[in-house]
Amino acid sequence: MNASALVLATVQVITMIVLSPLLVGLMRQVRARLEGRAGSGILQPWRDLRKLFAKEPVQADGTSWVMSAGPVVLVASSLLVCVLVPLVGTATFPLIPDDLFVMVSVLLLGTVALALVGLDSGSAFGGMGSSRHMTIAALVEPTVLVSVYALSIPVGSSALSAIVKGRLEDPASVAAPVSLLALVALFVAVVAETGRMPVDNPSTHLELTMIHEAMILESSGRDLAWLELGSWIRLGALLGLVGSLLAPWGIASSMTVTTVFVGLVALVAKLIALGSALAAGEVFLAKIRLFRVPELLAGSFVLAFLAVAASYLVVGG
Amino acid sequence: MTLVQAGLAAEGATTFVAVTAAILVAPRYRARTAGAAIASIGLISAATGVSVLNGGEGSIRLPVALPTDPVMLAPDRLGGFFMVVVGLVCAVAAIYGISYVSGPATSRTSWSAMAVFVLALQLVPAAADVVSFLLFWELMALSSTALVLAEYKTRSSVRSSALWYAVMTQFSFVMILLGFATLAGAAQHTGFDAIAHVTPTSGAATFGFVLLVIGFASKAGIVPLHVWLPRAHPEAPSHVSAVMSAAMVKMGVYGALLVSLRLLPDGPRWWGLLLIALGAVSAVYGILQASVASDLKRMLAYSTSENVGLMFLALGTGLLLRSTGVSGASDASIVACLLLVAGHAAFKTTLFLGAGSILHATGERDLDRLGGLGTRMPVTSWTFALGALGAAALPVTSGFVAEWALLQSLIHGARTQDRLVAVVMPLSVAVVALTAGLALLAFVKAYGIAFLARPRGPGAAAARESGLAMRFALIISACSVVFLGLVPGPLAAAAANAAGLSGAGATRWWGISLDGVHALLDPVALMVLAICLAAAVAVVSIRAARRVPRRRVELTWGCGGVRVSPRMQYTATSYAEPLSRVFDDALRPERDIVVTHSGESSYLVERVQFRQRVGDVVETTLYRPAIQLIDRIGLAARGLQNGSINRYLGYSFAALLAVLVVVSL
Amino acid sequence: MAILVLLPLIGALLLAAATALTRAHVLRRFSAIATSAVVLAAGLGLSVAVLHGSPVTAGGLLRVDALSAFMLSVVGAVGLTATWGGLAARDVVPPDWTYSALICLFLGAMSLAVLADNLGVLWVAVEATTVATAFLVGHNRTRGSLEAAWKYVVLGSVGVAVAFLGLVLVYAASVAAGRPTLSWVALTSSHLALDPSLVKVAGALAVLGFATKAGLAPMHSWLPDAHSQAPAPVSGLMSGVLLSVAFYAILRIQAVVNPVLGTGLMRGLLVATGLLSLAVAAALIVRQRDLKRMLAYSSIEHMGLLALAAAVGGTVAIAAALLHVLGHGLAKSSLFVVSGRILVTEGTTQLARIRGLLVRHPAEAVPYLVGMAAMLGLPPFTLFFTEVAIMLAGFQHGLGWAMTLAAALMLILFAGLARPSIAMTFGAESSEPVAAASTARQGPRTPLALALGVTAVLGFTAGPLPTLLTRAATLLTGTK
Amino acid sequence: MSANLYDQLVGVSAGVLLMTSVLLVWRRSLVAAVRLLAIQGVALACLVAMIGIFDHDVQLVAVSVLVLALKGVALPLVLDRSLVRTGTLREETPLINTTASLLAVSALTMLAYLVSQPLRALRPGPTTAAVPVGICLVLFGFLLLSTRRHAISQLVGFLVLDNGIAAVAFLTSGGVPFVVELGASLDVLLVVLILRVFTARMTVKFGAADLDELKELRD
Repeated sequence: MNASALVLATVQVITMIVLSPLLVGLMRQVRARLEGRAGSGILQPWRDLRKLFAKEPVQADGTSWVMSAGPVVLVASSLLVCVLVPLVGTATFPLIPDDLFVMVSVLLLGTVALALVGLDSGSAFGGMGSSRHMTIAALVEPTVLVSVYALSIPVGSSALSAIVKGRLEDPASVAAPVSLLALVALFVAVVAETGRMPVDNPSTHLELTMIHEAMILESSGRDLAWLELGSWIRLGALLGLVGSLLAPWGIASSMTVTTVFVGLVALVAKLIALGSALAAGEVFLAKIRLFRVPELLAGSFVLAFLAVAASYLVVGG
Repeated sequence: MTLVQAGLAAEGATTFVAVTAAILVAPRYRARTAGAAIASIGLISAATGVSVLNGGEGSIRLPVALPTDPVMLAPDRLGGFFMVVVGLVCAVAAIYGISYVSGPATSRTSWSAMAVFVLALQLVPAAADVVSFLLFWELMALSSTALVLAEYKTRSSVRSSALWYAVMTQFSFVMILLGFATLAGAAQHTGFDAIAHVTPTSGAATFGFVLLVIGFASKAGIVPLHVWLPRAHPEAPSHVSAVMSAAMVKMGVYGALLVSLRLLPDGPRWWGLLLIALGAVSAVYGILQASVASDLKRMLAYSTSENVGLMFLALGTGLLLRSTGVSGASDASIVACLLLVAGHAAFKTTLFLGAGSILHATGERDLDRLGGLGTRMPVTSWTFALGALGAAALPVTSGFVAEWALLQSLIHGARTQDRLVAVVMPLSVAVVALTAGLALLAFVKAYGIAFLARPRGPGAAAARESGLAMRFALIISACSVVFLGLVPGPLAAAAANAAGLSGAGATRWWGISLDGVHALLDPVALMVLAICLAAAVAVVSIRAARRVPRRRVELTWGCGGVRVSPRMQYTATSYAEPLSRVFDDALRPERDIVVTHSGESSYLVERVQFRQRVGDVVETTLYRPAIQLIDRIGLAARGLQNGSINRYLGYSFAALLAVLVVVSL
Repeated sequence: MAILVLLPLIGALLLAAATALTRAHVLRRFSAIATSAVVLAAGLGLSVAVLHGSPVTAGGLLRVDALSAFMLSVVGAVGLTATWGGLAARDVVPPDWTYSALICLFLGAMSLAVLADNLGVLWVAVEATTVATAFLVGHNRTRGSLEAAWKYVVLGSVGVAVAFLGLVLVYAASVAAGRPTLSWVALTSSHLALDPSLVKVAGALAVLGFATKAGLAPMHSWLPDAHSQAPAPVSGLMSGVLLSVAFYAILRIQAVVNPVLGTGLMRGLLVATGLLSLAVAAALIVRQRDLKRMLAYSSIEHMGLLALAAAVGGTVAIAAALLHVLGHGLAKSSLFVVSGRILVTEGTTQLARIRGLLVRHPAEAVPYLVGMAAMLGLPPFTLFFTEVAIMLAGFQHGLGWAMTLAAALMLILFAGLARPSIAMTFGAESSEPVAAASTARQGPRTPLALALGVTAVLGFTAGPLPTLLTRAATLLTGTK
Repeated sequence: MSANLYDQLVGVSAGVLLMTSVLLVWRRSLVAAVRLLAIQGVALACLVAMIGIFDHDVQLVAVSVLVLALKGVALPLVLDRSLVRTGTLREETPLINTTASLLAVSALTMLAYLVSQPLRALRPGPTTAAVPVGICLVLFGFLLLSTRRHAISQLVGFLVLDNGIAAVAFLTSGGVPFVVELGASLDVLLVVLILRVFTARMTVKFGAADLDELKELRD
């Protein structure tokens, strides 16, 4: 089991490294087209990365090692999430629970790294971004945990792979109102966590409205590259997770070459679908005020909580 | 003479040595000798606790001048667990104190008080009957009050804080006294073993339980009885506040465990609910206050009441699930409670000692004046960072493992048809999650503002790394944070052993396994995986660094080349501002903004003043009115003694008549 | 042995007479101390004698059992603390002869009260204490002291008169029972059939009367004035032992009444007055402005607690009460002595005007703080054990509700005492320089150190003390 | 003498005691108060003497002489002297007016009878029948003490109270043991003397022995 888990992990990591910039490119392209622009093509993010790696990082006085170490940690955490989350297959390491709480805290490790980078820059904007970022992260966490908790109830385990497996074996549960509520909540949480519309505008250039961009304002060169890549991978992984929960079909529950290949294809399909859907949605949304965000999150939390309660009413007769 | 007896006796003897050293030794060497002695008290008690956990027994009977039931010291396993935790904390803090205390705190009194304090802390969990428990409890209170007062010459705020602390701690003492007295009255004996025979459903048991919970909660800093905590911790010398927060507060938790596991096991289920409610409220409120506080030690104090809240929540969950019949999960959550105890002890010690180093180096507790210490105080920075990781429950630290266990038990606890549990568990999950999230913000703020970017004040700019003993203690405690995170297995086994449960243990001796809920966690493996990935990334980035080296510039982006002064950086206050807006109703911050317009036009602003103070809502709405009421009564009561002898004779006459009427009826 | 019993009385009288006649400096300085020493020695000797044998009697009216012996030692010990601690340093002129002589008589009267086997004699002795202390309270000859003395004498003697009425009725009851006596032993002996309805009235009146001397509310009104106006050592003596002697009388009466009526009546009275005393003390300490009045009210508090202990009854509670008497006496007298010194150095006892004592006069602040810690019932001091024991016993004997109320009131008292204590001792205010003379005029430190040290270790003593206490308690409760 | 006469005489002297004390409550003149006190003392002495004679108790007769000397002569004299020194001859208005206090007196009398019920039940007889008078004296004395504002009248009240106790003592059981009796009266004498000294000091300090002056010490 362990070996296959290792294989799967490597597959998922590499896939996500390759795919997530393309996913972002795709989303940008979809937006561009919907907004009537030509767009810069799906490969643009990869080009950006190459350019950034070739550039020299510039670092202001008073900043410390955090500026250079933070991005690395962010990427590492995103990759670790890719290992933990069932994207292509459900094989797991026996001793590392792909546990909801473990997954979330690994994710938060990256969040913290990002926030510290923002603070270390020593400019007003960095602090601002980091503060907003942390506030949102703090408010998102209950939603994430409770919604996955809701999904975990029918399966009786909080391990993501187990949940996905369970849904694979019992397709009825996918369409159950419980899971729908929970998934909506989870989706909102993912949107907020990854800084997409309407919580944050990834393509803004006005400092005062920035969240994510404000934090990376002072980073440049490969630091910036890592930061971008890290957050893209995280977006990909989370979307992938939502995908596997929403439509578990095709995911490899046993480890053979074919199943893994099928799983890969399924993953790509899900990512494309979700990504374009998200991008399409973003076109029609405007960024909401920062102090309206809590309302959004509270709403999603209520959904998640309702999901839990409902699931008990279902389970408990 | 068993090992345990020897240990207890040795503690007493060492305390005597410490006190004499503190009094007799010349000031130059006082700190070293007394500190060393106190550290050894802690180590001895830790050793005693270990031997108790390994099944060692033994009791010491104290001589008392009254014909009461025997007054005994006989630690049981639970006590042993706490003796280990508390002992180690005290040892580290004492070592730290050696080079921390200079000036007022190195007085004879403070060192002797410290010794007594440490001894009392060790012996409270060793007590085997009501009287000895109360004795050492009150001794603990007295000595800690003396320590809070230690720096009375430098700050006048010490006095009011000490008063608050003294009164609140006396309040908790009285509650505990009454509670124990109720139980002892029902049992007609003061021994814990006798009290354990009281039927939990009886009225006396209920009354006693409630009183005891109130008492222990107020010592543990549970909202709304926490008001002493954010006052006493900042005023005490930092190593003392470390002991108070990491060890003394735990005595409240120990008391709660003692009552609900040993004295009154399997009580009615609302006991569990009561504990959960208390825990949840103080967890959320505590961390909210912590994340908006800008005084570093005050913030740590509030985070203490958050962590204790989680412990109470875990304990309550355990009781509730046990009464529901979900034994596996209940065992897991009680173990989680003990894991939280140990984990919190580790990282809170680190954090308070770190805060002490900052205070020592900069003379500042206010985060808004700190910054840039990371380069100036590397050791403090690293250790504080580890402590903060622990407090934020991030992998792989003691806090992470503990909260993981807690969530596991919460999630698996719900495998039941019981509606009550079905509602309580998800709510608890949400509370824990929100707490974790806010804790993240709070400690990112604390570390980021204090150690990163550029100094916001002269004190921070002039900071130097602290002394040898301090660094040593810091490193020890920081390592313990990581160690407990990486190797939780033995601790979990010890915890299960201490609580007499089977629901948890070690897997592969280092990893933790919660058999009750079929959950395994091997932090080492997780760590290895993480390191591999990080290493890969790092390699890439280093190879890139060969090609294009870093370039340093002097400016950060200031919207077009304005000279960016440190004052433009985000401060702790501004960092928490969005949050304090979101939770405006719960925190009620007082803001006042003064805008002075320039003469000509009211559109041109000349100067803007912004002040924000976040008081304690509980204090202003609960305590102030009570105090005023008592004050008013006192004022009115003066009329009783208005000096007129006729009135005084009238009192006596009235008493006489009343008595005559009574007896002749 | 009999000589040991007579020793304190004779000693007191002789020393008083000598002081009054010769008026020699040395006597004026030391006669009071000598008297207390004699009393203490006799008390300890008698305690040993009682422990190893049967009660010692002398002259029919005097009889020493464990209780008397213990109380005699208390009188001696507290007296020694107060008088020795109140001893002014050499450069001050010694007190005039009336002062010293009266203190000797005062101590003698209290010794007589605890030694007497006859309730009548006990009453006479208690009244005699009023007579002896009247001029001591009025000693300063200020307006205030005169007022305090007047109130003290009138209220005190009236109250004690009521007690006398009670005793008269007890005597009547004994006459009716066919064996006219006021002897305590005879009255408590089981084969004396006293008329219940009469004993009811008698006991109630007697307790009420002695409660006045014991400073229990609502008959306490004389106490704050007298304590605040008397010279510090006298206040110490009055608060430390005089109240306790009156309480001792109450205990004796209770032992007479309970066998006849059962515990109901006494319990009711004592609980009522005890709680009332605690309430009054709490209410008036919250906004207290004067140090000595504050100490006086704390005495009322402790007497109230003792009343509750007596109400609880049972060996543990009574033993605790007796030990409490000793601990409270030592600590309180030390505190009053310190307050006297504070008056000397600061020129006032107003709490608002005493600041930064720990910096400016550590020799006063340290004993004050230690004594106050003892007063507040903090370990390791004796009062901690006694208070805990009383509480526990109360709950075991079904007085839990009263104990709960008492605990709540004592919490308020704790706050009320802690606030001014912290305010006046701690603080950096070292504005005015320490007066050189004042340090010289502060009295000896040894007595305070001794008294407080004893209070600190007393709780942990095994051996003879517990046996003595247990025997005394069993004497009163009758239970073995 | 015959039991009948004895009953008569006891009744008469008890009546005198009661009468005098009621008058004491009524009147406000201090001079009259002292005289009434003297009469009361004499009456008490007579009572004691009669009981002594009737019971053929020589000791008690001796006691009666002592009582006469102390309560009938010595104490009133002391009071009279200090009255002359203070100079005030009338008590200005008491705290509660005369009517109210007289009503109070009647109420207190009822209470006294109620209280002394057990005694009368215990040993029916002329003396015990008169016990309520003694209790009345005690209560009236207390009433005087707590309503009168002049030092002297407080002294008077105290002595009335004391007389009451003495009366009860003699009526119930022919007096307490002699030692106690001696000590008690000695104490009373001393107390009165002390109070007289204080009264003198007061008149020196405040110019009058008015107790309203004594309101310095308060919280």
